Amino acid sequence: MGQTVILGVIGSDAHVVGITILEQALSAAGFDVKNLGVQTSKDEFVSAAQKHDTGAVLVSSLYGHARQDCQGLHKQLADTECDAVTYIGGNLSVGQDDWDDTREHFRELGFNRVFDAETDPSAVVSALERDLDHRTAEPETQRVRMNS
Amino acid sequence: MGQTVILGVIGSDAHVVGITILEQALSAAGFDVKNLGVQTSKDEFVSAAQKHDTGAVLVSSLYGHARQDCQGLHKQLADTECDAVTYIGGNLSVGQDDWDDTREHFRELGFNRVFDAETDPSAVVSALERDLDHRTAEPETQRVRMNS
Amino acid sequence: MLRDERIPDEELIEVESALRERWPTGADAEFESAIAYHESLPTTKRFADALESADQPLLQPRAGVPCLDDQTELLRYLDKEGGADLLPTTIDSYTRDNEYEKAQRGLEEARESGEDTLNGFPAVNHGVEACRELVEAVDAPIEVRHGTPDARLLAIITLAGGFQSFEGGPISYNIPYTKEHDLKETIEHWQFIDRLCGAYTKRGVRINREPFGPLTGTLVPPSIAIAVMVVEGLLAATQGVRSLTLGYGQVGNVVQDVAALRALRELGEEYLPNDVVVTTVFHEWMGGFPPDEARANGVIGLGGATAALAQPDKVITKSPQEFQGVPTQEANAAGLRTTRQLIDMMAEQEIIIDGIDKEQELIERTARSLLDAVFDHGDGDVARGVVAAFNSGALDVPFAPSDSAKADVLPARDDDGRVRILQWGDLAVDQEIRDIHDARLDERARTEGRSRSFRMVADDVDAISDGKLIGRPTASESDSEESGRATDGTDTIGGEGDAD
Amino acid sequence: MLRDERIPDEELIEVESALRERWPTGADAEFESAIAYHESLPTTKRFADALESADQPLLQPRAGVPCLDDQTELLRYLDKEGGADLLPTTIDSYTRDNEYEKAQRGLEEARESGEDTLNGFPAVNHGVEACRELVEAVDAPIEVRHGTPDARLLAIITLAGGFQSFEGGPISYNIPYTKEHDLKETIEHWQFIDRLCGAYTKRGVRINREPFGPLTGTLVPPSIAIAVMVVEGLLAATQGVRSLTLGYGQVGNVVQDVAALRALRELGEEYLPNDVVVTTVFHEWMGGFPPDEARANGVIGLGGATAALAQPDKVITKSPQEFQGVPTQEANAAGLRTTRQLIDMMAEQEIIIDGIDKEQELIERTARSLLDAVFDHGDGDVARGVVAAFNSGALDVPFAPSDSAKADVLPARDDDGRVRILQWGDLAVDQEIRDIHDARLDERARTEGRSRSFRMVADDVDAISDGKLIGRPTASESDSEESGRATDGTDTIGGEGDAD
Repeated sequence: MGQTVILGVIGSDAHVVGITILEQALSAAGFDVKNLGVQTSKDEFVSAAQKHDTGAVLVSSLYGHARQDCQGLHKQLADTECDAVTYIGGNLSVGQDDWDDTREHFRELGFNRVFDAETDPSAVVSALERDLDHRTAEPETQRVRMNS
Repeated sequence: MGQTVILGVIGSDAHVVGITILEQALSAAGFDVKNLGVQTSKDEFVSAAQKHDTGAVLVSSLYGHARQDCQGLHKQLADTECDAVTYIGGNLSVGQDDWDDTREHFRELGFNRVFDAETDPSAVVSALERDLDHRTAEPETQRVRMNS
Repeated sequence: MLRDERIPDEELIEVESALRERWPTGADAEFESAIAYHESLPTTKRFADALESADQPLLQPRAGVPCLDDQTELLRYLDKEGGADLLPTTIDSYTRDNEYEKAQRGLEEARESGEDTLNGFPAVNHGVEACRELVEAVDAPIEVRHGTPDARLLAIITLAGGFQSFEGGPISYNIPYTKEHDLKETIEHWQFIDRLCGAYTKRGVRINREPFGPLTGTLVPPSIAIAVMVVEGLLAATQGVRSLTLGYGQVGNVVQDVAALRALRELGEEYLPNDVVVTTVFHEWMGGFPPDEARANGVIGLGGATAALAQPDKVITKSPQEFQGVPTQEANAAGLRTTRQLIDMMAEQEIIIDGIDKEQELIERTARSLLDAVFDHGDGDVARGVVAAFNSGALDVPFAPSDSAKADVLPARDDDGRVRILQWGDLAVDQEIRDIHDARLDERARTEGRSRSFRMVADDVDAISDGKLIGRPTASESDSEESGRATDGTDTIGGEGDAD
Repeated sequence: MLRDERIPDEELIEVESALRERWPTGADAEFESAIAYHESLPTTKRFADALESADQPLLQPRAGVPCLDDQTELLRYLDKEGGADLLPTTIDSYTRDNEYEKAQRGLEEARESGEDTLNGFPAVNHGVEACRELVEAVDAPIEVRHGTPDARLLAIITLAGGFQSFEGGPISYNIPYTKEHDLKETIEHWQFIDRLCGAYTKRGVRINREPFGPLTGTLVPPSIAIAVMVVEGLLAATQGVRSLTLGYGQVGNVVQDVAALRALRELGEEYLPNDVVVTTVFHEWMGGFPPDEARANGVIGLGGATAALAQPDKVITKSPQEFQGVPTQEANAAGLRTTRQLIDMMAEQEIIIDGIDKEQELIERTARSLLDAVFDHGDGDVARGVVAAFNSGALDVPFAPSDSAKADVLPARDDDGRVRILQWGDLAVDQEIRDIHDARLDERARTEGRSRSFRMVADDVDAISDGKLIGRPTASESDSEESGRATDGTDTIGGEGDAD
């Protein structure tokens, strides 16, 4: 454990509750969390990832503009030779888009895991524990609902 | 005043609240009220009207079958040479029928006034005071809403 | 001669045999095989156990359509989408009038046309096997809900059909429901039903019985409802019923409703034998609903909140479409979920309201006075006593259509919205209690600047559907509101202006 | 240097002139003609008078669409079909970010396409005349509702445009709304706005100001909200504001909500100068809503019931479509009517709940402690004090995204559902109060058989949308519920079982 994890809400989104709780959950699980807070730009994610030699970059987005906001993020991370696993979670599309399409889209952007807004923080913690301990395991994406 | 008024709920309808209150209102206004109660047949209305030489027959119906239940009532009243004014009030049709059509229908059956379920008892009292004091006035039907 | 005594075995068997011949489906309703059938059911279908062991109020809607497959689908929907804990099967009006032939025609039409030509499920016509199919097709326990003065054959068939709860009672399904059924006869009919339930109970199949607490559903003073519930409970207990759910219909005043439910439970446990398990059911507002789903949801919200505070064992929910009659299944499920949300959000909060004890004391005192009158009228026999008490007016129900009751009592709300008695008729209540009611109604009269009169009753009957609890004089009468109203009124003749 | 002192006339005029040049519509916002315009309005449009003279809670929804005619129609609908007493005009996000050019493009697109390309009414772009058309087109008074840290130009234009109430404040529109706006600067901006309102007030046009009480809208401890409201009130009063509506967002515990609204009024009246008229506004639940209109109606029902008990001067209503974002006008009106029905049915009932005083005392004591810290941090100057107190963490808001706050405080519900503080950070609250909170949270921890932790926070944040008040461990964790769940969970990896 003890690996650094970067956490932030991308774009001009100011939804803070989710990452506040996720920060607590990750800290409690022993991760070294750098919470970049809300309204974090792509550049800020990338430079934080570089600076902390991070094991994972966790992107949160709840205001429906994640597609635009994440465009090019993985290219920039690759350019800095960052090999962190990347997760994204939240309300990832506007309106009533099909979740499978949404997940597929973000996988194609390069995210290793894609979570919806109902995800329990413990599911993220478990996934991270898995991915950071067993990097050879094939990355997966899945939908985890907390209460259904 | 002091004229006898027959009151009852026609058919197999058991809605009693309306006529209970109407009975109170008519008694308070000085009418001599014979309340036949719920589930009163046409025959019972007619024989009560005959027996009391009534000035008015007030028919209530709230379960939507008034059309069938009142069929022939005015013929029977005429046969007994009863010249009472007749009112009907309540939920007089099933579903969302147009009120004007409903009123017209009951006027054609012979009712002098037709009231909907929202009628205030005082409106019935006033109408009766008018009709029984001024029998020459042309009978009318109208819709009186209490709270709109 | 009517007596509150247990029907002997041989009489039960004899009457049952005769009744089973009244309609062909009666033949299948064989008691021994019915016992075996009930024993074969999973424990989750045991209505009495489910209700008595719950630690939160269980929710139950009303629902009945003519055909078996539609009824099955409807109940499954209310279970799955509404989250109902207990399910109903509401019986049609023809069956309530024992008109099985008309019900049969309606059922056949429904099957042919696919339309709901009956306003409920004609269980007698469906017979034992169909009832069992229904009981097996849904997960939750089901109750028979109806309104039938003589429900003997209905009971024989539905109990043999696997239902384990049966609504109604000799007073509560006579006084508010019919005009001419003789109360004495109705009591005899229900003694049979309760005796039948007792026979099942004795064999280990505890049938739950639920007298209909709301009575006429319109501003019924709690003390009257409670006295009737206790009388019906006593009559049922004599016949061997051991699971009794006493009912009460919301009046809309929170303090009075909580006090009434506590008084109901208190007096129920006090008056009924120790071997009877007493539970309570709270009916969400049974009077007129606003002709607007949003406002109706407000009424349901208050019902849910009251249930959360009073913690009855069961709540019968209403739907936002109450105003227009039978609700869609969606609206029915919505009423369940709105109620559930309120109960669940309030359940864990400790909310202690002042003055409930005092109101409860007044209710209990009045109910005791009515019960004493019943016992006195029958020289200690509650069956004969209740007939005589209704006959003399010592016990009475406001707005009762039945010829067996005087219906001289008129209720009205006081200045706080609690239901008081405006006209007492011959109700067996002493002057001290009457003075309390009178004083509270005078207080209201002063507030409104009018005298106590039936106009308050008329205004109160419509108040909730008009968006208020108390029927205060309207703005057009007191001239205190904005214009508009006056204009609307000009084409009414004999309006309020004329009448005053 | 930041000080809580009234801005001199010349500075007001100078800044105002400069701001009016930031966007072409500023030119029309001339103060003297605006005074004349306000004086020409009928008394029914006087927001402060309407609110301060009401004898029942007034209802107000939220609503804003880009085009003038649509906004007019929307407000008329909410007035007529929803029965709103006070109307809103919610401003779009671009305007909140002072991005008037983007708002202009959005407005033009909206006009061309007929679609709502902005999430509110861009009042700056519309300008003074359009605002006046809107004010004249509806009967009720209208308030500007937004969320703008630097709302100076918006205030100049909307006040000149005839609006007489303006929501927001330097803390409540900074700490919960943005990351990087400097609190000191935001305070200076709001001092200008309050000074402008004071200038209108001095000329007889009493502009109502309404700090945004719910803050982050998520389990905000009442004491923190109240301390922020008092600070914003003091800052506004210094600048000449004389009609102040302090806000509070429902937490869902009835006792705590009533206590908090009483404490808010109490401390507001105590701390603010005598010539300020203090009113209160209650926001129906601002957290996550159930994804189901029926359950959402339950949440709204509890809000209405709480409002009926607490009797705030105003209620901001929610709609049953809250979960899905901006509601249709029909749903918005439905939320108003459901709330109204509950308030009207409960309004005349005397419902006195125990323990409110005690909770109110705890809230007031904590709020006073926070206010003392603010005064101490500023050596008696509340403007400097609040910046310093947020900087040190002596004053803090849970889940605040702003860099100006530490956001170290974490709330959780206690066993009764009241919001307590789980993590204190550097909040200026003495050990005795902390011990009370800790004890209450330990009580909950015992009930749930788990330790106090952020998991309670996470569970509580979602609880109401999941149908409960308190985020208890779910059935799948405690293995106490029927099957079904387990099956649903098999295709999740890293589920709760793994994590524990």
